[in-house]
Amino acid sequence: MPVITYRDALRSAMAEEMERDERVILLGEDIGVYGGTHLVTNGLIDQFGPRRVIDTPIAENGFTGAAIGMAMAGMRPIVEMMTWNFSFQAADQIIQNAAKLRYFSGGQVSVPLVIRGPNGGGVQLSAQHTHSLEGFYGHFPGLKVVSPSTPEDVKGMMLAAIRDPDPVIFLEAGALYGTKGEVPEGDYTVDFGKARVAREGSDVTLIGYGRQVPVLLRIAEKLAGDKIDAEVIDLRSIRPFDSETIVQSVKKTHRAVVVQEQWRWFSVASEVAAIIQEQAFDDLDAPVERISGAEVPAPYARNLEVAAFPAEQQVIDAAHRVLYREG
Amino acid sequence: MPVITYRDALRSAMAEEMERDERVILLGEDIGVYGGTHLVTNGLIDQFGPRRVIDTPIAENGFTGAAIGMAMAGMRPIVEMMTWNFSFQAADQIIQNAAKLRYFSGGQVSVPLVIRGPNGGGVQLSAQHTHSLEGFYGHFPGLKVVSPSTPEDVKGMMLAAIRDPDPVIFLEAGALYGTKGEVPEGDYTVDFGKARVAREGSDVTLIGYGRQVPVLLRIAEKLAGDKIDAEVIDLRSIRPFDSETIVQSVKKTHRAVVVQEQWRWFSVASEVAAIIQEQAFDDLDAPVERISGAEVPAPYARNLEVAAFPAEQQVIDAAHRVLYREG
Amino acid sequence: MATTPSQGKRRRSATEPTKSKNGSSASPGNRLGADALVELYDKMVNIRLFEDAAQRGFRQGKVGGYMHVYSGQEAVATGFLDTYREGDYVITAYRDHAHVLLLGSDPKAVMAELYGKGTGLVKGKGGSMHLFDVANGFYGGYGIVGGHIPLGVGMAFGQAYQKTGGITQLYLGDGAIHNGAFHEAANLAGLWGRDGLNPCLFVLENNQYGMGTSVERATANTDLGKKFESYGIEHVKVDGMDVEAVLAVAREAADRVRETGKPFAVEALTYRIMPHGAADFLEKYRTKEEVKKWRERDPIGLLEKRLEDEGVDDERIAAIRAAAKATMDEAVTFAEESPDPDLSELLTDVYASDMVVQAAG
Amino acid sequence: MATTPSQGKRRRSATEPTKSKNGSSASPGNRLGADALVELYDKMVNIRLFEDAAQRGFRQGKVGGYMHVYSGQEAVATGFLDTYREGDYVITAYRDHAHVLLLGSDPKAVMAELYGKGTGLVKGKGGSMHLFDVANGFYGGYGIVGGHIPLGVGMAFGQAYQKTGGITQLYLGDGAIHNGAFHEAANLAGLWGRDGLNPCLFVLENNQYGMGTSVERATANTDLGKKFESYGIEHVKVDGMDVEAVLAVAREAADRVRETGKPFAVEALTYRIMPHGAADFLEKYRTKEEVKKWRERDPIGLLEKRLEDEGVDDERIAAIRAAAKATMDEAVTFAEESPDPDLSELLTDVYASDMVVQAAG
Ligand SMILES: Cc1ncc(C[n+]2csc(CCOP(=O)(O)OP(=O)(O)O)c2C)c(N)n1
Ligand SMILES: Cc1ncc(C[n+]2csc(CCOP(=O)(O)OP(=O)(O)O)c2C)c(N)n1
Ligand SMILES: [Mg+2]
Ligand SMILES: [Mg+2]
Repeated sequence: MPVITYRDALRSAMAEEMERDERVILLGEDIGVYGGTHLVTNGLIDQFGPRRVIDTPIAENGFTGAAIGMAMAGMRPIVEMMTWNFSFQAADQIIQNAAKLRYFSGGQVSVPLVIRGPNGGGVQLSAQHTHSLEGFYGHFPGLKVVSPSTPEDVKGMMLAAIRDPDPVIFLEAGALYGTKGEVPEGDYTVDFGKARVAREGSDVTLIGYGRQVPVLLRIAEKLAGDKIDAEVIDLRSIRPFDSETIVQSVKKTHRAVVVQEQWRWFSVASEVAAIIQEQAFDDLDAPVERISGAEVPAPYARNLEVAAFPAEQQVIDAAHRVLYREG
Repeated sequence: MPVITYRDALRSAMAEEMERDERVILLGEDIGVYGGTHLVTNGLIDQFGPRRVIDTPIAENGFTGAAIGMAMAGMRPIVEMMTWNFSFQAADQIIQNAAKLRYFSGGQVSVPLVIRGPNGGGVQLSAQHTHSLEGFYGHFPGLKVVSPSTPEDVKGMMLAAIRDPDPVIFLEAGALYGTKGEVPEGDYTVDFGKARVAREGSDVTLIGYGRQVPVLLRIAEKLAGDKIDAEVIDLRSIRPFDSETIVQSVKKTHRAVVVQEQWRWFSVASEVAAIIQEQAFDDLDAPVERISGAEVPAPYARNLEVAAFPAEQQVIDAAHRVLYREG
Repeated sequence: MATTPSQGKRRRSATEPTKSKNGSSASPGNRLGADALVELYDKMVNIRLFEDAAQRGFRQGKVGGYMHVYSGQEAVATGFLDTYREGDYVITAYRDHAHVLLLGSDPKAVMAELYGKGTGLVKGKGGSMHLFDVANGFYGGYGIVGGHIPLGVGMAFGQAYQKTGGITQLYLGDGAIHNGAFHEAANLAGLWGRDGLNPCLFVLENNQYGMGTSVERATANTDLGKKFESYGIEHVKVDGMDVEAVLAVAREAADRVRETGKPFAVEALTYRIMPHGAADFLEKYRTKEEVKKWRERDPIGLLEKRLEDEGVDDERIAAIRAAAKATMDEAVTFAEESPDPDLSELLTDVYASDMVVQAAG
Repeated sequence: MATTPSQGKRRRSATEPTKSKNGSSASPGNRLGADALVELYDKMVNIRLFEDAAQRGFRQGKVGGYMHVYSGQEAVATGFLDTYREGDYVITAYRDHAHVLLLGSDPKAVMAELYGKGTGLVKGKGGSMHLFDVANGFYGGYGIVGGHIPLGVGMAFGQAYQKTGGITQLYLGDGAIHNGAFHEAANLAGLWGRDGLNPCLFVLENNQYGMGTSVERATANTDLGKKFESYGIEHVKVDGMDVEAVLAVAREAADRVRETGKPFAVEALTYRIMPHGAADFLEKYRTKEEVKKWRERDPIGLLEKRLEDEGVDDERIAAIRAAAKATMDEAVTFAEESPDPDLSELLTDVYASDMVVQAAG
């Protein structure tokens, strides 16, 4: 299988589907002439022209809403949020219209829309440009929310997202755009709602998504050095959510640590812990541990920023705690 | 103590503080001449004039942002969201500015702002007008989020909110505006971050907030008939959150049921369950049960709407389940 | 009235399209013959009587939630939707009963929706604020002020991009124009229109109040139509109480949007003679005198005078009213006798797929 | 340069305020004498050299995150902030280095902030996009396009309501004007200004691009200043490369806002001769020729010609440049040698109270 970057996998998914389906168009800020601030759409305007790769003014609420209207009119728009930090300006359109239209129209209207862009912290982007919004959008029925971590998944899930009859919040791990991985040739999709066991193990289950997954795999190797055999689960999909894979794993390992960059309160990790104690109560040998970012807006200074994100050592310590071992 | 409605308690808190402090002003849609769609501000424009009770155009993002600016300029504005359903249009101002300004200004700026309005479902308001946003806003550091359930608390917490140097998301239980209760004479505040034991009990802990609290008290009475002595906890404050009161209670009862109108995924109930299993793991005799609304946008038809909200019987059954008793 | 689109077409071909230059207000050239007037009258009376019935239902507690009637504004939607062609889209806010009826929805199904019944237009799931009849071109029915405006602009883009030949009629209120969603969407419409990619007809229904806030109290520049100039969108004004004037402007505007693929805006000055919503009892924000003054310009009353001038006799008018009343009585009976939605409906229409959706509990 | 507000005031009283009728562009009457010009030159050169140093820091990896320099636009902020009076507020977006320096912040503290050091203007917590110096009237420094506009309007309301006599200078870009936040906030400004409750001076810095999107590609109506008319806000345009013209318009505009309590808008046509952000390498959206053409109108170059005309000799100019260079070298050294923020700073400034804030983990 060819080895390509997460970024190129994303671009090829969009380009291939645009070749196949005239109804697919892209819109967003500086995705065309500029080439895309993260170069995900770079070159697509040359390939498909400005009618299908549309540079918009800085009006997230307006162009997201317009894209919903395009979807209602039978198109399959893909909106780029230059970064998800700007999506708060589009929250009304995403939550009040995209998520609910099918329901309050009694099923008369479909919104086959993908909203995509980088999510999660970068390097020193500071408070307004650092958010992980999985739980924020995952809360709302009517939306689908995914957060792929590998080139293979990001391509297969993007193809699934474009073909999905419902709105998909596509949260890319911006920090992984440059990472490489094998990607199958040709057309394939990765279904939503299925978590991935990224590493099998028997002693403890490490759960994460997006940017955390490669970190957890690295941590699992370190734990192996301490004779701890960790299973690593990549959630992949936040809504629909795959409780079963997690519960099965915990029934095997009896211990779980959930890791997220996101803030702790009312978050994905909260939900994971709640589900595990609900569905694997008698199998749990220790409380589910949550490792989250500091409860602060992201600071600019690098040393503060590093301290604001979860650290590998914190995860390692948590793994030891749930195993009642000394670190 | 005088007995007044939740609505009047709110109004008197604002009126009294406006008397005391020139810097306090109100702004929002139709809060003045119209009298307020829920009559919370009714009459205040006659008392304080249009300079302090300001009717705004339909521009939630604009007037919420303007109120943040007023707060930065030393005022103490109170914004009415006619209903919190409209706050998605103001999400960018609330989350990106109000919550973070103190931090990214290195402590140079304060935002003493209250944003208040009815939250939670009404009767047949349907999909776009039915949201419970405790977890949605509670996720963000820099905000304080409260959800009082009694006239006494709503007045004391409103006075605390107006005097708070930080932005407060004041989620009123719209369904309780007309309910009456005793309210202390004179000036008093109810601090944030302290849950209230609304009923003492020893067998099971029922946890809720806002509109659910009177329901839980009614349920506790019914359970008493089944010889189940339920403790009822009113969270009152979502951020800061009082884990201690909950954990203490569960250490006594060994069982907990969390009830919310809100959707289940990534919600307040998720957090409560996560906290209890973290901090009272060995004391729990059964998984924490979560009772939430159906995972659908709110339907219009009354029979569907009733089915979409948590039912008393569901809570009663859950209480029996955690006690391993037949319903 | 149960106007079917086909009837709609027949009717339109009947009335002679009269071009009045630059769509400015009613000139004698706009005047219609008796039969055309009678037809418009029929529609407007049907809307008015529907709204009266809906309000009775609300007062009886049979209609729930928020409900906003169109009484007083009938001439606007009646005139504009007379230009509707199959393939066109229509979208508005929550004051939507008239629009969907004019597009041919069965008053029975619309009333049943207000009653929250399973036979309702959207199966009882949406209610008054969320009427939809996609088969007849009606795309809702939205409760968040400003929120539907970007949708309409996007729908118009979709029509042009897919070369369907259709246009979108996008209705908005005088209160909605101050919302950021309007600014962003109108700017996109103007921008995309340069390439013929936005056949969007903005119909600004200026009924002079946003809930209790008058235009003067909502903006320092009360010439609302002029705000479209910021986006390079041409616009005209029309007397929204004179259905013939509206019709003339609507025809010209719709043709122009269809031909150019560019957006165009019409500000219709009108007035709601009823409260903002069924729960707006006090109306402290306007005087009885003001309402009375405007009731004298009630579009139905004005049209009756015209019918007189055209020598339409009272029997014919009485017959129309009687028929409309019968239609509404029938609609109410149907709504009352219809069953509640099946409880299984609660969990459907969240997703297209058979994704599992959790019940409460 | 370390201009203190008091120096600022002395300087202003020195230069004769010349009223040019309705603030229209530079007329001979706007022309200043040698000393005043030299002072402006000093400021502009300091900004330019600060930005050059900042970019070196970025290229060396010592400045992180997003950084946007002001090079090419110096005449705008320099002219407008010359009218600053104690009690005024100033707010802008992320292209904020110049504004805070002109208000008197120490270049050392500003550079240290860019370097993310504990000695930074906001303790290393905000970085380039979030500079604040409240003591000097600077209220940030915002990263979300459009997001700061409502804040500025609210601050101006606060000044008028509390009768402080101050005004708010609110800077925004040509890209931000299409954002809904602008529409809503400008409408509030116009509305509140009717009662003298909005002394807000909008400074529209039209540098002709929003990132890579030219004004023509962002709106069908490219007369951006005119958009203020929708809100009943008067406006003028000025050549943003001619600091004397800017100063004249700024004085008149600021006085008028101060006197009336009404908002006023100035569109300054300018150009950023550098990339949008320090990470914008390709600049596919504009030609080298275009940049070259505009560099010929570099405001500092134009001002040097004026200094020549006024007979200011090269030594004096060289001395200013040397001093500015020294100031920036000093600032860089200070930034480089400053310590990182103390880790305890991570958890402070989230709330005023001593509310417990959780660390990561
Ligand atoms: C974003 C938002 N804010 C507030 C409301 C409450 N609200 C419902 S209708 C209305 C007035 C709208 O006025 P206008 O646009 O003129 O329409 P009209 O009711 O006159 O037809 C308001 C403020 C809402 N639905 N959405
Ligand atoms: C809401 C939002 N969308 C997108 C961005 C990304 N972005 C940062 S600067 C910029 C261009 C702004 O242009 P303009 O207002 O003209 O200011 P200039 O950079 O020219 O000074 C964009 C799109 C953002 N910061 N906020
Ligand atoms: Mg109106
Ligand atoms: Mg610009």
